[in-house]
This record gives sequence, structure tokens and C-alpha cells, in this order.
Amino acid sequence: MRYLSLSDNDRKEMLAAIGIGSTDDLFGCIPQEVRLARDLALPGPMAELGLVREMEEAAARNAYPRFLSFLGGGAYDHLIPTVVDYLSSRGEFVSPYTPYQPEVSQGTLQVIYEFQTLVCQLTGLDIANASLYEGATGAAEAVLMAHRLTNRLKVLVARSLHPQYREVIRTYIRNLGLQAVEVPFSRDGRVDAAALAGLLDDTVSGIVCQSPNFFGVVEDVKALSEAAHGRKALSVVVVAEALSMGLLEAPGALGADIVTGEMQSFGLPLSFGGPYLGFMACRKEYVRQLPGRVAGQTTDVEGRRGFVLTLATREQHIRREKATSNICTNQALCALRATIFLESLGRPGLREMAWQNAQKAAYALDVLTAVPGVRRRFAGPPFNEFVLEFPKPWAEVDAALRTKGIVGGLGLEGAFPELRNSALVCVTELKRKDDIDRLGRALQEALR
Amino acid sequence: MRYLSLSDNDRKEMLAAIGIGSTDDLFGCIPQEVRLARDLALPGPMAELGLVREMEEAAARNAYPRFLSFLGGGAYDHLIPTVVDYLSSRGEFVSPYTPYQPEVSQGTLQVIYEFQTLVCQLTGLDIANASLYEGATGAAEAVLMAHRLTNRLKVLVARSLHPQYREVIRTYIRNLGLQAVEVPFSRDGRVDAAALAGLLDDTVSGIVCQSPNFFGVVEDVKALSEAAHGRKALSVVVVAEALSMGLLEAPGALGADIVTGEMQSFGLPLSFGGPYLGFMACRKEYVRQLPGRVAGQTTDVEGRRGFVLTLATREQHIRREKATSNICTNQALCALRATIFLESLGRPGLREMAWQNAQKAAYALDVLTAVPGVRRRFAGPPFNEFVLEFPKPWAEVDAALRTKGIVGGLGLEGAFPELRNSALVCVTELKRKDDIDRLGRALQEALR
Amino acid sequence: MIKEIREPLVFEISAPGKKASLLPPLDVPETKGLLDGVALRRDIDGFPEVAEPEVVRHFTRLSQKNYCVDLGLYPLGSCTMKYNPKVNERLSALPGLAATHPEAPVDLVQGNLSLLKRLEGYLSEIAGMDAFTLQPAAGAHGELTGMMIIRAALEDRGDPRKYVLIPDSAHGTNPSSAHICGYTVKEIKSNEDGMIDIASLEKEMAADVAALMVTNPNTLGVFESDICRAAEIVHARGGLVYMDGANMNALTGIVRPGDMGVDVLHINLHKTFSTPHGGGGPGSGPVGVQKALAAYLPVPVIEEKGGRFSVAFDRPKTIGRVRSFYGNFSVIVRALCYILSLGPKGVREIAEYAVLNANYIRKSLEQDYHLKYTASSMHECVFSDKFQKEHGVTNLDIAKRLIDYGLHPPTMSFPLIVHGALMIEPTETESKRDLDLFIAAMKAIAREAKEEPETLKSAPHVTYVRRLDEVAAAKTPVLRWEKRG
Amino acid sequence: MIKEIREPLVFEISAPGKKASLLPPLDVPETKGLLDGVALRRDIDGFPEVAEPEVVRHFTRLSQKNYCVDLGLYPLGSCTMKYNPKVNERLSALPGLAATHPEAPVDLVQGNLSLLKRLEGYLSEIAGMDAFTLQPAAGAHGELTGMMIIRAALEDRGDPRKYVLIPDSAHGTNPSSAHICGYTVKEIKSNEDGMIDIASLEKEMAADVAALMVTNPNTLGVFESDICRAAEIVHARGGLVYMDGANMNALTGIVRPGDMGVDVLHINLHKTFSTPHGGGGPGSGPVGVQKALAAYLPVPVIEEKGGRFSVAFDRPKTIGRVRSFYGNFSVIVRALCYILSLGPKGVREIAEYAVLNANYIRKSLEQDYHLKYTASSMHECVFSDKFQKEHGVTNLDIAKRLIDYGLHPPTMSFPLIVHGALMIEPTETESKRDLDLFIAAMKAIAREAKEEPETLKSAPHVTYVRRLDEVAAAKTPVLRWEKRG
Ligand SMILES: Cc1ncc(COP(=O)(O)O)c(C=O)c1O
Ligand SMILES: Cc1ncc(COP(=O)(O)O)c(C=O)c1O
Repeated sequence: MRYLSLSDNDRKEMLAAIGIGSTDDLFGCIPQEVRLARDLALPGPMAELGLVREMEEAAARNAYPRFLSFLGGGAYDHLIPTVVDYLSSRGEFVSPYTPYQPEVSQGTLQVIYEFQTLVCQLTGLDIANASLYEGATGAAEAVLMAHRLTNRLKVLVARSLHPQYREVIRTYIRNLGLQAVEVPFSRDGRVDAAALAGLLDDTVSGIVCQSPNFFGVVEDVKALSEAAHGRKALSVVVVAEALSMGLLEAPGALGADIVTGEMQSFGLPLSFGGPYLGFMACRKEYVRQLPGRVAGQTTDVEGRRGFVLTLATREQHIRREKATSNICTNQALCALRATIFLESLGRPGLREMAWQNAQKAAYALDVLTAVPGVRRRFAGPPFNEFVLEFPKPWAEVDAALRTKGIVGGLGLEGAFPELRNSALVCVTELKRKDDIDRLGRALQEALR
Repeated sequence: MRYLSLSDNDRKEMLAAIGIGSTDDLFGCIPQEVRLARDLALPGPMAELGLVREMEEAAARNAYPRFLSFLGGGAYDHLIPTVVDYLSSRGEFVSPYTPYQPEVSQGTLQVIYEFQTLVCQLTGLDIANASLYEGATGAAEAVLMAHRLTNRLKVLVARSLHPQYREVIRTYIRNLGLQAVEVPFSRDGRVDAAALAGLLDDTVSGIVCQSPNFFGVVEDVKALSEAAHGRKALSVVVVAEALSMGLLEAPGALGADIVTGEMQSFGLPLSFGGPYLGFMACRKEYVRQLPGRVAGQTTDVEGRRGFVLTLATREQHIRREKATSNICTNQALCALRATIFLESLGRPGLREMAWQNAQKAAYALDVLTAVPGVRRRFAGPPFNEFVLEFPKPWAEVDAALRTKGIVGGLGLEGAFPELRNSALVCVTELKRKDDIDRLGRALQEALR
Repeated sequence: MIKEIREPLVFEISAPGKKASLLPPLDVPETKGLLDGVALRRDIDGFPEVAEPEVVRHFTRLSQKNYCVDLGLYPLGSCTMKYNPKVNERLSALPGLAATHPEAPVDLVQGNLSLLKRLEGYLSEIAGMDAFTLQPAAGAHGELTGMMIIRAALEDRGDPRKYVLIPDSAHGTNPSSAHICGYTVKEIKSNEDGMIDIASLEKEMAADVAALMVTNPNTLGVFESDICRAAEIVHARGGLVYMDGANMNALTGIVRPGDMGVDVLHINLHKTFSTPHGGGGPGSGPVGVQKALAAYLPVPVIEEKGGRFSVAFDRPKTIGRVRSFYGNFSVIVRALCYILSLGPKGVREIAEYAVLNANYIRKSLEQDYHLKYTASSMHECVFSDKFQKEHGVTNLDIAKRLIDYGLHPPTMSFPLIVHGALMIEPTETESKRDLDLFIAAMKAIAREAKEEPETLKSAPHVTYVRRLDEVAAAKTPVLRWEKRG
Repeated sequence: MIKEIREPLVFEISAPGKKASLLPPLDVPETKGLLDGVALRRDIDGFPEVAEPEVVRHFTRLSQKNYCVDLGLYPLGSCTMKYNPKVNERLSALPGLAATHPEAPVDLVQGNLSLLKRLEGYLSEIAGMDAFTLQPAAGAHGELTGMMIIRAALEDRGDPRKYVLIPDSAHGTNPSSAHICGYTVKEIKSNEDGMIDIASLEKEMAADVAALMVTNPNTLGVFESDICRAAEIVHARGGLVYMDGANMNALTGIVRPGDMGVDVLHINLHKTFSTPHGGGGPGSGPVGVQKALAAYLPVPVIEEKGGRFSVAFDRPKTIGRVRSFYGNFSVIVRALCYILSLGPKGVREIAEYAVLNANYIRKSLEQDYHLKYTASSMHECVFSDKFQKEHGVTNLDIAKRLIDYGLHPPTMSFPLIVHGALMIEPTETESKRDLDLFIAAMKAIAREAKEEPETLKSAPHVTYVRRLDEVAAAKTPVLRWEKRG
């Protein structure tokens, strides 16, 4: 076996020490009749060179990286500073377990503590956890948390929330007697205030909206939060494009009680959808209902500052079925990457990156809506993505762009049958003016 | 300035502490009239993303990596195990200086000690240094060392030594009153024994041969060493393809007194020729004449084993103009890579790699000499490269192969006018059967 | 005498004027009045401003305050801390994989889909199951997914039922996952061998019980030898068997859960298949099912036809989505690489050497530490501090003292059925030298417990921090840095 | 109380049966009787056989026994230990660069040649020279190359001459390089300010003197303010001026050697231009010359015509080749990246902040340590142990004690003209916090020298090894591991 560190002689000595003749003797406790009497039907073993070639060939079968792409919709292509890859690949960060032994885990623990602080600063809330799996389960956890906090069974979910997040909420609550009611969006792409008013009552645990929402439109978080609070419901804000918090007012400052979502934008590669970085922040009075691990500050026997995992009574190791969540392994290494990313950018760098996203999206919106037949679907203010409507089905437009080496956006008809001939177009700081202009020209040709 | 770690306030405080108003005041000691009164004419500053794009574009302007190449001749394309890059990029290895303070440099020092041992084991000699710049200067240092050891002014240098190495020897000795005389090669590509006998006399400090030599032919090191010793001259063996030592008898075991050369094959990328890894090993009685740093074992005040740089009296810090060499900074990080490479492969892995090289070269020789008109130039036994002779000028053959995406070998006419229509072809373990067959077909077409 | 430098929080070294230079200037015409009417933030209070050299030092220094597998034995029981191959790190980050967007048209990501499909197939073969989903992000997420599948299937049969049976030795995520799935947990007691008590199972397995959640080998490292009988009992009463596959490292190539009556299981790729734990994640907890349950798997489901891969969403019986996109893709790629590197013989050797190493430790320490359950051990063994308690020394003290010896402690206080537990799992990639260092340290500590118990109680002694006040941390939680003044 | 694990030599953990798996099986028909008649080796006695997990642990553990710039201030005077940007590491390893063979046809490596040409140009601009070669592998190699150029030029004029003048403060490589170039060295004494004594120069600069080798700022960190006058004297007598540019970090963008009468100089990319030192190398020591000397540069010379790059060998006056191929290419790429990242203003700021930081340290420690030469400091300052000697404490003791404070010592015992030297160079990338930590430690040590000198003499105290017996190491050299028995 590759990676076996025992010599021939080691194995002999160990078998002798145990007092057996071969490793087969170790499995006597397994009933003979169920034991596998054949070799597994697996390929390999592959030597390193063979494996490298195999995986490089698989990667080469992905044509996508050779395309100019404007996909967003919950996964964003942003600059990753070199130091993120460099530092996060250190074995001391990659290869430890969860920091259960704080004396030999201060590196990981201090990083978590810094991460929690950064999340609080960005969201404008009091406390944050050490991470959740990703944005969609974060939203589902927030719904469960709102339920626990209010003891109410109904939750209002904006239809402009990422459709996959909505699906995951549905999956999570369906066995628990909870109900999710969808709040439609209005013509400007934001939550329909009138419809919301009609749905909101004292049985509602919370309102879940996303801002910028799935259409890239910035919601009026303040108004939504006030509406929720008017019924003693919680305002849950999902942020799927965490970079927006570099420019937009913190949701917490606008009344959000729980902010959750996805921080993939902070130093994580697209990597076909994972691993990403769920996060959650909330007001401090909700701390005992917060799901997931948290690190806290304390002192050692000599009075020196140190960090530990704390408030474990919320977790399954102690509370078992009464835990606030079943999450155990989280996304620690992704949180480390986000921490390095944010500390590398710093305040001015984060603002600059967010600002460039908004500027480039605004430019792209100008360029693309100048193409005859292309219409901006929603008037609401965009951050770095927006919905365009075309004079023909997106599938046709998409196909035409693809022949020019471009993936122009994400078609919306599947998830939103009401949005015919539409696509979501995302523009980040990595798109150059040339790229945007190229899309404009290609679109013009595609629609000719 | 990017990478400046001083805040605005830090700078103010520091200027105040020094008692000056601005950094300009720091340069008062430089006569005004010579100071640069303008900005330097340099591009930049470039932000990280701009720099990355700039360098990626430069890299893309190199077509070479898209070719199937059979170049060798002193620089070899071998497998680099992933752990070599991974471990050697750790900041603790990359960012220290020469280990002048052994108490905080035991990592580097133990690695050097292991490297020296590995070099001794491979070369079959008693002691080795911590590295030299690269193979050619290694050969030149060996010539100077042979002169110091024998006090003789003439050295015999095989014409089958890498031509660049010969040139560097010439550059190094020309100001020192030493003389290098070339020993021709015979029809089998090895040193011409008769010619050698004619040139060898008591004024000769040493015979410098390369094995496998520049033509890929394994020399009879034993016979050459015996010849040298017969005149109390030294046998200096240059190994430019260090991998050969995994299969061939150690030069030291065949009588070599000094073995020097290039270890780029051990985990260093081709990288357009550098940084590479010169090495030198010799019999222990020559230790005081060995150039370059060496690490040695000792104990600390508590009796624990530790390592230090030692025998510094050979070096310029102490000996100044009497030093055995002027070398100070060497190739430590490259030696680290070689050490990781060799320890990763281990004895069986190194042998296997060397054996596959020889096997693949033998197969390639069969395939290529089966092409009508192609002749093997030298009958001597090859390791992983060999010289072919074509029925037309290499420039024409080369051009034809290039249109098929192949760099077929290294033309020899420039360095060896006597080898018309010839090229040196190298085949390492990274060439697949398909690659070799493809070269065969392409050659057939090129010669049609 | 020693003046160690304490690493500050980044916020404490932050100051205006220190900045990175990452982005070139904006290259499109600037739009004025951008985001007019939207609430923009003026500042991010306390947000760090540091220079790149400081960032590099900060994290390099912090990293050195961690113990890790790359430094030595990390014998956390149940956690399977094995060597994480570096080539898998590199391959999972290949630009051709890492740069793919999860919403990319399927035609443009055939490579990715082929890798996912391959791993599903290999895991099915290894676990003896018919179908796999790779979506769950970790073990607990797998449990939840698996229990949802069970619930959906039972619901389909007419009644989701009410209870789930879980042995008292189970990991805390099992009851928690069952609970989030809408079930009430009934604990079943282990027998004197630490195994499921078949008699209690017979008794508890009523018509309102949906499933038995079993871990095999269980958290004592003991193979549940009556697993087939247990499955029969559960199946006979219309229930299903869920297996927590966290301990698959003991079984690969030796026996397949699917061949022992297991209906659903999850596997932790971050344990059995060598993907790194990263200080707490990310993981990946694929769920395998028998044919009859395949229809309930979460969407999307990857399908293959004639070498072309597509993604199916329209699966009427699916439990739905359990997360966004396709799972922790780069973790999945690493696990696939591990399997390909090992091949059939190597995958079997995972179990062989994991069990050999555990038994070598057990045998070597049997005289020194108490073994509550003496049934034969598989990939881990669980000692207790019973002998040392006589001298007032607890498993915590033993654990902390191991740190002084340059080693990582075993898992403590789990499973709950062993008081003062020390749960030791070495894994198959350890060298005998590292095993022997651990054994020698444990023996020395056993001696010290008798001769100088105070040394243990005050351990560790030279770490960057010594024992931390966890009670205070929980009592007055300080969960973030805050600007003073 | 602490049982630290000692890291064995790899040879001590080697054993048959542990192996890597790197190569697929041979895929060509096996040739029998391969290398018939050639002496093949049976074995490599003692050669290691270890498994990959052991290799990873071995080097990870060893790495942690090093101090490095990534961990903190590394104030080695004359060594310019600045931050090594990580992006430069990454870019210099781009596959499109790293995979290029040095013998590749020039048409296929136009990218490489363009990078080389660009750096030659930028260095010429920064140093005020007319042409550069990037071939020398390090500073000393640059000195040798540069002195060979001088010799060749003088030879061309009819007489290579005999002597080279070198100040007593020079680095040891200067005399050594001059010697290998066939010259005899004459030392010139420094004056009371630590500078070249113009009167002695006048005296020594005879018709048989080929060159003056000068370091500026010199190794005291003092700018040779009479440099122009010195150059005049040398030139007037038919000699040439060589400048050791190791200390260029004090000058970039402020003043150019070429504008001060320097004919030839080398620059250390591994100092001034941030390429990492790697524990001792690789470096790169480009040599710049004035127009009149360009014909003597080593081959190959890169030429550009209409955007196409080619390589010239046919240069009749060249000194020849000084090494194989084109120089330490990936080091060169890193330096180029540094210059591009900084731009004209940033390159000037190198000098500004390097000098600011050095003066801040000097000012802060002036009361505590003796400053033999009080001329104003540029990028470094040289204290001595004179005050501490009164208490029996030497610069060695001070250095070792700094290690206890978690810091790296300054350069010691160099330059030779300062007895008990402590040569401190912080560089421009340091933070004030790290400077202050160093200053505080140095002040504390100055106090300790008076109050508890023994603590210093026995330092360091908690390192992996404490003071090592260097005398024994040199007396009975043990330079390699050997198999016992
Ligand atoms: C037996 C057992 N089950 C389940 C889990 C939970 O797995 P995860 O942490 O991946 O969610 C663990 C992890 O510690 C475990 O040991
Ligand atoms: C002043 C001075 N000159 C020359 C050198 C030699 O440079 P290198 O070590 O790169 O050969 C050094 C390096 O320490 C130096 O400090």
C-alpha cells in the first residue's frame, strides 16, 4: 500500500508482539459468512505519475475554464491573493483535527476567533459562529433557529432567495411540522411589500430575504426588518455574495437579527460548488440558540490569553438530540482562507474590490442593454449581477454565445418559469473592459 | 510601496524618534551632485492581479512547453514528486539565511548533513560539500582543486565533457596560468585511450571526464582513473546526469578522486537553466582543499547531537584571498529539494527511475534507428541519451519535426563541427511509448 | 528566563496606511451615483489594515502553535487522523477543476461529472451498496440525509413511524440528526461486551420504530458481531438499518456493510479516505443506499449514458436538495485520488494495517491502562483512567501530559459508556517509530501517575498556553474582539 | 520535565519494505542485456528507504527547527533579509516558465528572453550602468565575473596589471574573487570614520594596480562620501572601479553607482530585490558595466531586434562563459516581479524605509551599545560589545541571548574592523512592532549583561539544541552519516 510506513520487519515484530501470525487473524471477530471473499472491483493502484496524468486528463475534459464566463448566482469568481493559497496550505493548518485540545491548537483557535470577529464586523452583528457547511444549509439553520427562538411554525421566505436555498429550507423543515410560505417579488425585483404585509402575522417566526438577492438586486433590508419586528418576528438576512458587505450597509445595522449565507467569495475557488463557507451571525441574546461551533477567549493558569471552543452545551457531544444543530465537522479550513483573504485585503482593499464589482456590473449593464432587443429585467439597484431579458429563448442566445467561447449567464426559466427569455449575468473585478465589450459584441451578433 | 509594514503614524513616530522631519534627511551624507534628481524610468507599480497577468502573458509567449521535446544535454526533464514542491516551499526553508546561528537553524543544517551523506553514497566517495552553483562551475572548481592538490599546471579535459563546462573551465583558469588540454573521443564516443596516453605525463594535475558523457555514453571510469593514478594525477569525474548514479557503479568505486557535476535531475525544474545544483565529493584526505560550505556533526552543551557549518578556515570569511573558493551563497534550497527527492524515491525508487530511463532510451534507439537513413553515431553504451546521425543537416530535420510539434533533440554542429548532421536525443521516464513512437513516425516523414 | 513573543490579534496590529495592492485601477468608465438610494456603509468598524508581510508572519506564527498529522501521531479515536497525501491536495486544486463554476453547462464540465460518477461507483463497491450521493458536507450531514431517506421511504409505505433506536455508545450526532429528521430517540444499552444487546433490541424494536442507527465497528472499536441478526430483527418489524460509517477504516475490503443488512450508510471521506480535516473541516459524508431506496436520494443525481454525463433533478421521490450544488467537490476529488492510488489490494490494506496498529498499541498498553471492554479491537481501542484514578489522576491529566511529550492526546470522554475514556486510533499510515514513541510516553505517564501525580495535574508545562479556563470561557463568553474605548 | 522528541537522521529510520510509488510500470518492451559490459551498481550502501508520510513528517519537523523571515525580524547585517513576496514564488514557478529547457530553440522561448532582457534594462536604469549580464549565480560569482571583465579590458589595453585594492572593511569574498582572477590583493585601511582613506588610496593607487573594489555603503552601513574622488584617483592612474553592490538596498532610486564613477558592479538579487535566501541560496549576482566594458561581458548575450529576441555567442572580446545556460532564471524572474510590483516610486522607497528603519534602531540603542563609527548610518548600523565586555559579555553571548527572546541575532564579527561587532540591518519591509520587539530585547539584554551576565553566557536556553561545540566539529570533522557495524 502506498503511504504504508511499516517496514517488512516492523510488521513481523508487531504481529509477534500481538501474538498472531498474520493480519488476517485480526479479523476473527467478523463472521466468516459476511466477509468479502474476493478482491474489490476497483482500478489501480496508480503510481503518482499515473494518477497525475489521469486527473489532468479529467480536468482537460472540462471545457469550461477555456470559456469567458459571466456566471454567478451563488458562486463567484474573485481574485484570490497568492498568500491565501500559500498560507492555508501549510500542514499545520491543513492536517489537524477540530481543536479539542486547545493547548496545541491555538493557531486554529485564534484564527476562528478572528474569523468570528470579521463576520461580526461585516454583518454588523454581535456574535458569529465558526462556520456552517455552506449558504443553503445556513439559511435552513437560520429558519430552524428562528423557530426555536419564537416557537412559531411558519416562516416567510422571499421568492428572490436563491432557489437552491429555498429548496434546502424545504428539505430541512418538512419533517418538523414547519411551514415555509413564499413571498413574491415585485416588478423591481425586490420583495413585494404589499404581498408581504398580507402574509405577515403573529404566527410567523421570521422573514427570510436575501440581499443582494438572487437577481442581484439590493433589498430594502431596513423596511423588511421593521416589518418583521412589527410582528415580533425575526429578520433573517441571507448574504450569498459576501463581498457586497464591503460596500453596502451592514445588514445588522439595518435591523437584521440573524445574518447567514455564503462566504465563498472570500478566497475560495469555485471548485464546482464546494467546499464553500457557510456563516452565521446574530444578536448576542440569541447565543444559546446559535448552531455550530464557537471559539471564545479565556486565560490559562498563568493568566495568559488563550482561546477555546466554548458553549459546547449547545452541541451534540453534550446535548445529543437537544443540540441546536447536528453539525459537527464544519468548514474550518475555508474559514481560515476567508480570514487570510480579508486580512490581506484590509478595509481599503475590500471596499475597492466591492466597488470595482459594482462599477464593472454597472458598465456591463450599460453595454449589454445597449444591444438592440436586450432589456434590463428589474429596475432595483444591482451589486455585481443583474437579470437581462432577451427577444428569444435563453437557450438560443446561450448556444450562440457558446460558439464564441462565452458562457454569458445563468438561464432563469428552470427555477423561475415566470422569467422567460431571461438570464442572470454576473460581472466581478476579474472581468476586464475587453471581456465585457466582447460579450456585448457577441450578444449583438447572437441577436442579429 | 507594496510590502511596506509601517503605518502613517509609525512613520511619523519613527522620524520623531530619530529627530528628523522626513526620510530625505536620512540621505544627507550623499553628495547632492550625484543624487538622482528624477524618478527612475521603470514601469509599475503593478498590483498583484496586473503582475500575474503580465507574467502569465510572458509565459504564454514561450511555445516550448507545448512541444513534445527530447532535449537533454545537461538539463533533464524528470518527474518531481509532489512532496518536493510542497515541503521545499515552506517558509521555514525558503526564508532563512545561511545557517550561521546553528541553534535556530537545525532544520537547514540537518538537511545539509543528509544531503552530504546522500552525495557520498551516490558518488561512492568519503565527503561532500553543501552544494556549488551548478555543474559547469563545479567542474571548474574541481580543476582548481586538482591544481592545488598536485601543484601541477596542466589538466586534461575530455572533449566529450559538456562543451559549456569546458568553456567555463577555460574562463576560470585563464587568469591563473593553468592550461587545459583537450582529449579527443574515439569512434565509440568515449575518451580516446591512445590519445590520452600520449597526452598524459607528470605535469598533469588530473583527467577530467564526464560519465555518462555529453553524448550520453558511459565512459570507462575505471580505466581513466587508473591511467591518471599511474601518473599521480587525479581522476576527476563529472556527472551531469546525476540520475545515472542510481544504476551505474559509483564513480568513487571505480577510482574517481573527485566527483562533481549537476544534480538538477533530482527534483529541480528545468526552469530555463537555473537555479540548478552543483555538487562535489572527494576522498577525505582532500577535505582541506574542498571548496564551498560543509556541515558537520557535533554536540551541544547538554551532549545532544547537533549540526554546524564547519571547516570555515577553508572559506573567505576567514581565509579571504587564500580561501579554497570564493563561493559564499550556494544553492541550499536546491540541495533541500534534491534531498527530499532522493528520500522520497528511496533506494528502490531511484533505481527504478534510472532503469526506466535506460530502458526507454534503448527502446527509442531501436525505434529511431529503424527509420531509414538514421544512424547511431556512437557505439558506446548509452544511459538516457544518444547521438543520431541523419542523412541531411539537423537544421532541416529539426524544422520538419517542429512543424509536427516536436523538438527532437539538440543539434551538435555548433559545439562539435566534426559531428555533422547529428543531434543528441534524450529520453527520460516521462516519455511514454506513444511519445517515442510519435517521434519515430515524425522522423520518418521528415526524412522522406 | 524565556521571553516568548505572544502573537497579537490582527486587530491589535492594524493601523491606517498599511495596505495590500491587489487590484489594478478600474478599467471601465466610472459610473457616478452608483447604487444611488441604497444604504452604503461608511466604514467597517475595527476592520483590520495590515501589510502583506505582517499577514504572512501572523499566520506562519499561528500555524506553528498547532499540532498536526504532518508533525506526528494524532491518535484521536473515531477521527481517523491519517496521512493526507500531498499529491491529492495538488490534484484537487488543478486549475481545470478548481476554476469550474457549479452552474456551468453540463457539456462544459464532463470531466467533473465523470469524477463524481466514478467515486459513487467505487464507494458503492467498497460499501456493498447500490447507489451513492456525494452531496453531504460531512458525517452529520450524511446522517441527516440518510435518515431523511429512511423517513421518506417509510412515509411512502404509509407511515414514517416515530422512533429511532440508537445505542448508548453512539456519537452525539446520531441522536441529533435523527431528531432534526423529526424522530424521537430511544437509547439502547450496550451489553457487557460493549455491543448492542440483542435482547433489548428485540424488545425495543416495535412497529413504531423507524430505524436502528448503528456504528460498526462501534465507538469502542468493537465489531458488532451480531449485526446480521440485528438487521434481521429490524427488517422483520418493518424498520430499516442505518449505519454510521465513521469507522469504515476497519472494514475496507474486508467486509461490506451492504452485505450485513445495512440499508443506508454514510462514509466520512475525511476519515476513511484521507482527506484532510483542516482543523475542523471541510469534510464530505457521502450516503449509500440499497436499490430500493435509490429513488429517495437527494437531487441533483448524476446520470451517464454512452459516456456522456448529465444531471437529473426530476426525481419524484427525492427528499429534495440537502445543500447547494454538488457537494464538497474538491474533497471528493481527493478521496477518489486516494482510492486510485491504493487500488483493490491497497484499500484492503487500509483496514489491515489500521487494525494491526491499533492492536499493537492495545497489546503494548494493556498492563498500564484499564480496558473496560475486552472484546477484540478493530481500528481503535478504548482505555480508561481507572488505574490512574487511584492516584487522583484523570484522563484529562493523562491527555495534557502527553502534550509535554510532544504528542497529541487521544479522544477523551467518549464513548460515554466508558468513564474516563482514552480512545486511541492510530490509522494505517503510522510508522512503528511513531507508535513506539506514543507507547513509551503512555507507559512513562502511567509511571508518573503513581510517582509524581502532580506533574500530570499541572500539565502541560511548556506549551504556548497552559491549561485554559474553559469554565470561565463558557460562563462569560467573549466570542469576538472589540475595539476598546 | 519535558521530553522533547529528537528528529533522527533519515538514515536512522530507513528500513527495507518502505517505498514510494511514483512511476507507472515500464511501458516499452524491456531490452535485455541493457548496458551490457558497463559496471552497474549492486546497491547504494545505506541509502534511505522511507515511506512518504515519514518524509513529510521529517521535513515538516525539521523546518520548524529553523528561524526565518516569515517568522520575524532577521536583522543580519549585509544580508538584507527582507520579506520574500509569495506571489513572486508562484509566478517564477509558472509552468510556462518552469518547464522550459535551456537549450530550447530561441523561437520557442521568446517569453523567457523578453523577461531577461527587461530585467537587464531595469537594473541598468537603477544602477546607472549601460549593460548587464544576469548570469552570475550569486554575489561572489558576480565579483569574479566583474573582475574578469576588468582584467580582460586591461589586458586588451596591454597589461592586466597585478594588484587590486580592497578596503579592510570588505567582505571576504572580495579578496577571494580578486585572487581567483589572478590578482594580488592589497588591503587599504579605513580612516577614523570607517571610510576609505583617500590619502592611502592616493598612495597605493600605482600603475600596477588594476582596480579598486569598494562596497558602498560600506559594511559599516556608511556611505563612502568620497567615492567620486576615489574613482577619479583610480581612473587617473588607469585603473577601474569595481563596486560590490551588496548594499544597494540603501541606494535604490536615491543615487546610482554609475553616476559616481563605478565601472563595474554586481547586485545581489537575493538581497536588494527580495528573492529568498533559501537557507543559503540560490542567489543571483548580475553584473553591470559601463559601455566601454560591455564587449567583455560573458556569453551568451541576449539581443533584441524588432521585438524578436536572439542569443549571441560570437563576441570576440567576451571573457567567455562563467556558468552553463542563462543564469538562475527563476531567481531573476522573482526580482523582476519585485521591481514591477514596486514601480519607480516604490523602488526609491526601498532605500527610504530601509534607511529609516536602520536609523530608528540605531537611535533607540545608541545609549545601550557602543558605536565605534559614528558617521551617519544608511541601511544598517554596526554596534559593538564594548560596553558589555566590561561585564565579560561578548557579542556572541548577546546574539545567543536574543534567540531566547524569540529573535534572530545580527551579523557578528564582521566587518573585521569592528571588534565584537553586532551588525544590524532591518530592511524596509519590517513593521514597527517587530522593530520595537527587537529594540526592547536588545535593551533588556544590555541590562542583563550588567545584572546577570551568566544568563547571557549560557544562552540560548530552550532551543532544540543549545550552544554547540564548534571547535570539536572542526577538529574531528564528521561530515556524513555512516552505517554502524
Ligand atoms: C462515530 C462518528 N459519527 C459521526 C461523526 C460526525 O461526523 P462529522 O464530524 O463529519 O459530521 C463522527 C465525527 O467525529 C464520529 O466519530
Ligand atoms: C558585502 C557583501 N559582499 C559580497 C557578498 C557575497 O554575496 P553572495 O553570498 O551572494 O556570494 C556578501 C554576502 O554575504 C556581502 O554581504
